[in-house]
Amino acid sequence: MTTSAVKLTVIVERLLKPAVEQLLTKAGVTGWSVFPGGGCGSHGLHRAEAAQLVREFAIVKIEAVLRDRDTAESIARTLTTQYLANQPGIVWLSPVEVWRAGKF
Amino acid sequence: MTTSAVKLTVIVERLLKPAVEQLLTKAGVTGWSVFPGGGCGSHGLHRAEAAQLVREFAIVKIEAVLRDRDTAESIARTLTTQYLANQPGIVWLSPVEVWRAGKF
Amino acid sequence: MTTSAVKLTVIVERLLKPAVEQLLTKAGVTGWSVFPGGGCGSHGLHRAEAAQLVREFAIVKIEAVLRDRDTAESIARTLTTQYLANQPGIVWLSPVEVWRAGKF
Amino acid sequence: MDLFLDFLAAFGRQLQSPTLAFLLGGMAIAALGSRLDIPDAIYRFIVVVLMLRIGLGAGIAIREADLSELMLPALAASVLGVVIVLIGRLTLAPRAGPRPEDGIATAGLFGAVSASTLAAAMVLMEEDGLRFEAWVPALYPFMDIPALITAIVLAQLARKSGKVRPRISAIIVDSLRGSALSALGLGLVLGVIARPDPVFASFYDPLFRGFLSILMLIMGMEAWARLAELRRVAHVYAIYGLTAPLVHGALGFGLGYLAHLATGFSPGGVVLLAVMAASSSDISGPPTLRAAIPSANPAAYIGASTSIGTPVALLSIPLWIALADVIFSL
Amino acid sequence: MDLFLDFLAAFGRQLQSPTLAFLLGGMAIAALGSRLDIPDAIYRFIVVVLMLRIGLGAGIAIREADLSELMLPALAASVLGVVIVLIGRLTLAPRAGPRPEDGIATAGLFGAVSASTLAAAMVLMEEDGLRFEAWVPALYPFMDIPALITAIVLAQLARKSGKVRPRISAIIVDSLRGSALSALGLGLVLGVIARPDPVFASFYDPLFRGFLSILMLIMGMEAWARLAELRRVAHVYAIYGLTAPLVHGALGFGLGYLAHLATGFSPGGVVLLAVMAASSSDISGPPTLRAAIPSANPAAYIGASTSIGTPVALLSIPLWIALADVIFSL
Amino acid sequence: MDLFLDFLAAFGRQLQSPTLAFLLGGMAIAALGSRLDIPDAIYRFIVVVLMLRIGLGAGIAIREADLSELMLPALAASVLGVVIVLIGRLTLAPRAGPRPEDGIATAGLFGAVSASTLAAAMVLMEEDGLRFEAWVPALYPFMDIPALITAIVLAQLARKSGKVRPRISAIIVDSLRGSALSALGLGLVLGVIARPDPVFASFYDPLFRGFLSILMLIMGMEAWARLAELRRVAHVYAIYGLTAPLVHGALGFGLGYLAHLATGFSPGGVVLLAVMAASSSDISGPPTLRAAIPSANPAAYIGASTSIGTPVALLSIPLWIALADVIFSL
Ligand SMILES: Nc1ncnc2c1ncn2[C@@H]1O[C@H](COP(=O)(O)O)[C@@H](O)[C@H]1O
Ligand SMILES: Nc1ncnc2c1ncn2[C@@H]1O[C@H](COP(=O)(O)O)[C@@H](O)[C@H]1O
Ligand SMILES: Nc1ncnc2c1ncn2[C@@H]1O[C@H](COP(=O)(O)O)[C@@H](O)[C@H]1O
Ligand code: NA
Ligand code: NA
Ligand code: NA
Repeated sequence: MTTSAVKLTVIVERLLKPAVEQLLTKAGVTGWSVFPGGGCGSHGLHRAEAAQLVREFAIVKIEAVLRDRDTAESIARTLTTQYLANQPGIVWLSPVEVWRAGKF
Repeated sequence: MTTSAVKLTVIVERLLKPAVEQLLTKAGVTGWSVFPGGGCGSHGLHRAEAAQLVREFAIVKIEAVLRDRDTAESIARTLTTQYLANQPGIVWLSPVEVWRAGKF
Repeated sequence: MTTSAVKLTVIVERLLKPAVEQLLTKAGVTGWSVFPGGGCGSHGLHRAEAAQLVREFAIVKIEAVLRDRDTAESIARTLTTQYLANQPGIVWLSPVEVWRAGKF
Repeated sequence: MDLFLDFLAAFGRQLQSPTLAFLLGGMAIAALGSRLDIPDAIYRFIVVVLMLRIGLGAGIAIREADLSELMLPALAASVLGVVIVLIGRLTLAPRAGPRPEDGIATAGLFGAVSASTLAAAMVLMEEDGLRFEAWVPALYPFMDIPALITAIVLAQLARKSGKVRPRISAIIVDSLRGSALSALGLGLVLGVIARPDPVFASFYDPLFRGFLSILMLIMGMEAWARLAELRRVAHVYAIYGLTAPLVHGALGFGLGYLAHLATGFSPGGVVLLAVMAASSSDISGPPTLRAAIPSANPAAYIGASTSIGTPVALLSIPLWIALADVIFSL
Repeated sequence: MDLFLDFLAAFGRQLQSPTLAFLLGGMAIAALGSRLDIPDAIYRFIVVVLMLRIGLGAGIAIREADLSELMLPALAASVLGVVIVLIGRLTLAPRAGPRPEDGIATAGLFGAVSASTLAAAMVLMEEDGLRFEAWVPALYPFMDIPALITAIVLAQLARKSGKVRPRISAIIVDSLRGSALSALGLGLVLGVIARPDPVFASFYDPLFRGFLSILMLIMGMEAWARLAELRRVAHVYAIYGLTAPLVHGALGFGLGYLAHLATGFSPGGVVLLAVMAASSSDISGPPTLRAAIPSANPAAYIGASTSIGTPVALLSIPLWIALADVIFSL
Repeated sequence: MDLFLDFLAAFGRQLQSPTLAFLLGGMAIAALGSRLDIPDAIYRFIVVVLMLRIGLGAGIAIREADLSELMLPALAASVLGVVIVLIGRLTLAPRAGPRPEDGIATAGLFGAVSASTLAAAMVLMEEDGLRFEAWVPALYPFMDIPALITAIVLAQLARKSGKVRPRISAIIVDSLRGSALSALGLGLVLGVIARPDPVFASFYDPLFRGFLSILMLIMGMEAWARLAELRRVAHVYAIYGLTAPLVHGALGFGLGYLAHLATGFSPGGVVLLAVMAASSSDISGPPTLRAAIPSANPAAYIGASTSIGTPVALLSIPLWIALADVIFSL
């Protein structure tokens, strides 16, 4: 019934959201979801919900489910080397199983 | 210490949230969480946070942790066949480990 | 390229967020993310987005990616035994793979 | 000829209205790629306040109204709602591609009423000094709900799977439970039975124009954003979106004029009836249709309504006002 | 007898107030299953603006006030906060099931003060022309904090685990840091030391009634939503929620009347003291209790306060106004 | 000597302004650990409304203005934007640690303009009765954009990787597409070509002071929160943040005074020019710099601007007003 796939999770500032979405589109990913949030890391605190002066610096989580692990890895590589070297953000991969594999 | 379980993740429009929650309740699932967001897929773009005219078409993610994989599969099957055939939405399953297994 | 790690997910009321963050900091976790939401469980319904009288009772999800599984387990143990005995909340663990392992 | 020049002059004057300017401004900044956006929480609050304001205003005035006068216009509104959808069934649906539901759902939205267009018309008429019976905005659900139900019934007939009968009462209840109609109804009831005049005068009325200007901005940006989607469906939707508001508005004006002759329905009331007929729903109608006609393609009906129907209906408000100025020689 | 008729007339007149109508309207639409909701961001902003408004108003007026007058009413407020919780300890807690904490926490909330009820009373009194010393709303924390502390201490005594002593200063500091009390305090200080009169007159005061009407709507919807939870706990909570506001309000009125006799405390001040005593906290009290008495069942104390206590306290405001009208023969 | 006493008196009077009191209040409650916060959706809406208000106000007035008068002050604004960054390049950057970008980016923000400071100055001047040409607030982008571009160009020169040439037009377009500048521009255009006077008078203008007071609260809380970050970077940023606004403001005042002598630029205009020069961007400048100079440390430039630069610039507004009172002997 189900097909194995991977979920690529990217947590970045909203400033980088267009760049991430462009990478996903270029790699042929057909869909993703975006969730606003906050967080804490080596670049300090990012508030969730309370007023934050610069909207572009708010945290978003982008989740994309893909069937092809290599594609996911190559997107993650580009992100970590080209964008996240000196900008806040992390990337991880996790195993999932999906229905209607044709959608992914 | 921990018990294996599965997490069923459903991404749908708010319009379908009551239907999903009813399915979960009927299947005896004891709890779930809901996160508002946005996304992109075969049915086009769904904004997160910016004004969107029809609230019922906003994206929500529903996550339910269950111990019984069969229950999760049957919920997912009903969803994908009955609701998501021509409506936006995806479903996936992922492995988790929980504490206090009695809660699930 | 990637390193195995675990993701600890904690769903609690905002009231407990400072306690969870303190536990994470004490355990040496270097970063986490926070997402506001809602949910349903043995303590009843928590709305997402609609006005809710007491802000401290809103649901948040805290996700921390760690390389050391034992640390994650000990945080989860403290949480479930000391805080979540009679307060709403659940905790789960899931496998992930990360890039730039040094960040975690 | 003079009449026509008067009409053009009145039309041109109205087009300068700030309400319409905010709509065009929203389209312009969206077209220019601006990152300006209005938070969703603000948008939802604005809709609630506008609908409460419309309801409260109508309710306060209804206290002293002769409600028997309401009957004929309410009937006219319901007839318009049904007739507009039937026209769409006959004209749009057969030309709108393989699935008739797409055209029927679109006609359903155009038969229904747009809250933002109604509010804009109220502000424009106030600026023009054109008065109407206070209960006219309360005709909204009398046109809106019959239109949606007609579309849903037609869609089920079209599918020929005669088995599932639409539960009309369920659709009515569900419509009335929606955020916008609930707020309108609540305002109406409070206006009639409580004495909300102080809070109406200190809060709801002063915020009306301002919140409407923000809503127009949002409608403009949204209209532009949805244009892309509309390009993916048949041309006929664009043509329908451009022409239907004018045809429907003329129908509404005509029926309203008959009510004027019959029971003295006010010129302002005639204009508001025309505007409601011309307008197409883009906030509360779409989810009702999505739930009841899941096989219809939302890109078609929402695109046609939000991207073209609503801007055209909004920009046609001055037309009906100018027409009234001339016909009722105000 | 005449007095009683006067009282009934005054009471009836007040009940028509739009403020209370919005509360009942909120309960009604929730009961009817409406999907109308107010975004959380708006709700939180409304609470901040209302509390800033109350603080600024008090602060501006305090500049010219004789603060020695404040002492006796402040003492009365604190005594009321403590006594109400003690009464609850003796009456409610023993009847409220196996765990005394549940009853104690409930009594704590009823001893504390509801910001929305206080704001509603201010608007209703303004409509009635009933005046009070400007600093009276600033008595809020003098009643609120002692009540919460008393409940927390009683709960710890009840658990007989005498070891953990409550850090009273920590509770006070934590209470004052909450959003509502912070805003009240900030408004108060700015009112006294800055000259915020223009922004008060152009923004905070005009929005007061309107934002309160929205808050009443929310309180009404929330009261209805929580009723289901209340059904899961003992009946005695419902009985307490129905009667306690009246008993506490009468106590507050009585103590206020003594202060009136002693130092000329104004009739309006007496009413506000009664309202604060009658009211039960539902925004800022619950998290303090949850953190300090984690073993108490929130369904019990929040249900009793939000679902029953607050509506009853709000609907009893006209009672205290009518009582003052009669007793002070205004 | 008398002049100096006049100046001190005027300065002291201005410091009592509620606008500045809300700023200090925000810092105070943040320092005291209050949990009060303003929802992000409200904050974003406030910025849009304030910028629309500034734009509409300028646009409405520009209709009757002689735009040739605008040329010299616009030139002065642009020169100030560039010169301030060059000064920072020479003074701050060499002392600001190993990476010159950090200092250059900081100078870029201080050359750019703060919307909140501009709005606060407008309210303070209105209270003081100091008038200015209505188009002066529209000078904002004439100073803001050249400053950001200068910083970006200097950063690229500093990196000596001469290959990548900054696409200046892309930066201009991207700046203008930001939320704040879009709203300002939209308001300006609507003010000139539509007739938004009624909605300006009923909504945008009355909300101006109130929304500004909330924004000041946010700026104060944010300034306090960012101080911690600033402690992690070199001392020189704190020193720059404290002194640069005064130096830049004096420069702005000087250039404005020359324009006054040359073309009769109003005293109020001179003050606004000084305020824009003194102010440092904290809403729209940072993301432009982050995108264009990714290697610069945001903790340095945002900390210096938000935590120190903006409070100092806000508190220096009374200084420029007092200076104008004395120099133009108003
Ligand atoms: N270990 C982690 N687990 C989960 N989220 C993290 C972790 N580290 C960083 N983040 C998220 O990524 C953002 C940027 O992290 P950083 O680049 O470390 O400043 C933080 O604000 C968090 O939202
Ligand atoms: N591959 C994917 N990964 C993550 N989320 C997805 C994916 N595809 C679709 N979605 C989410 O599901 C929603 C509906 O997708 P669709 O049915 O493809 O229009 C989108 O708006 C996304 O939020
Ligand atoms: N099985 C579950 N799956 C996902 N989330 C859950 C589950 N059970 C509880 N939750 C979340 O945890 C919160 C508290 O749960 P509870 O302690 O059961 O009241 C709920 O409001 C949900 O947000
Ligand atoms: Na219509
Ligand atoms: Na009380
Ligand atoms: Na500057």
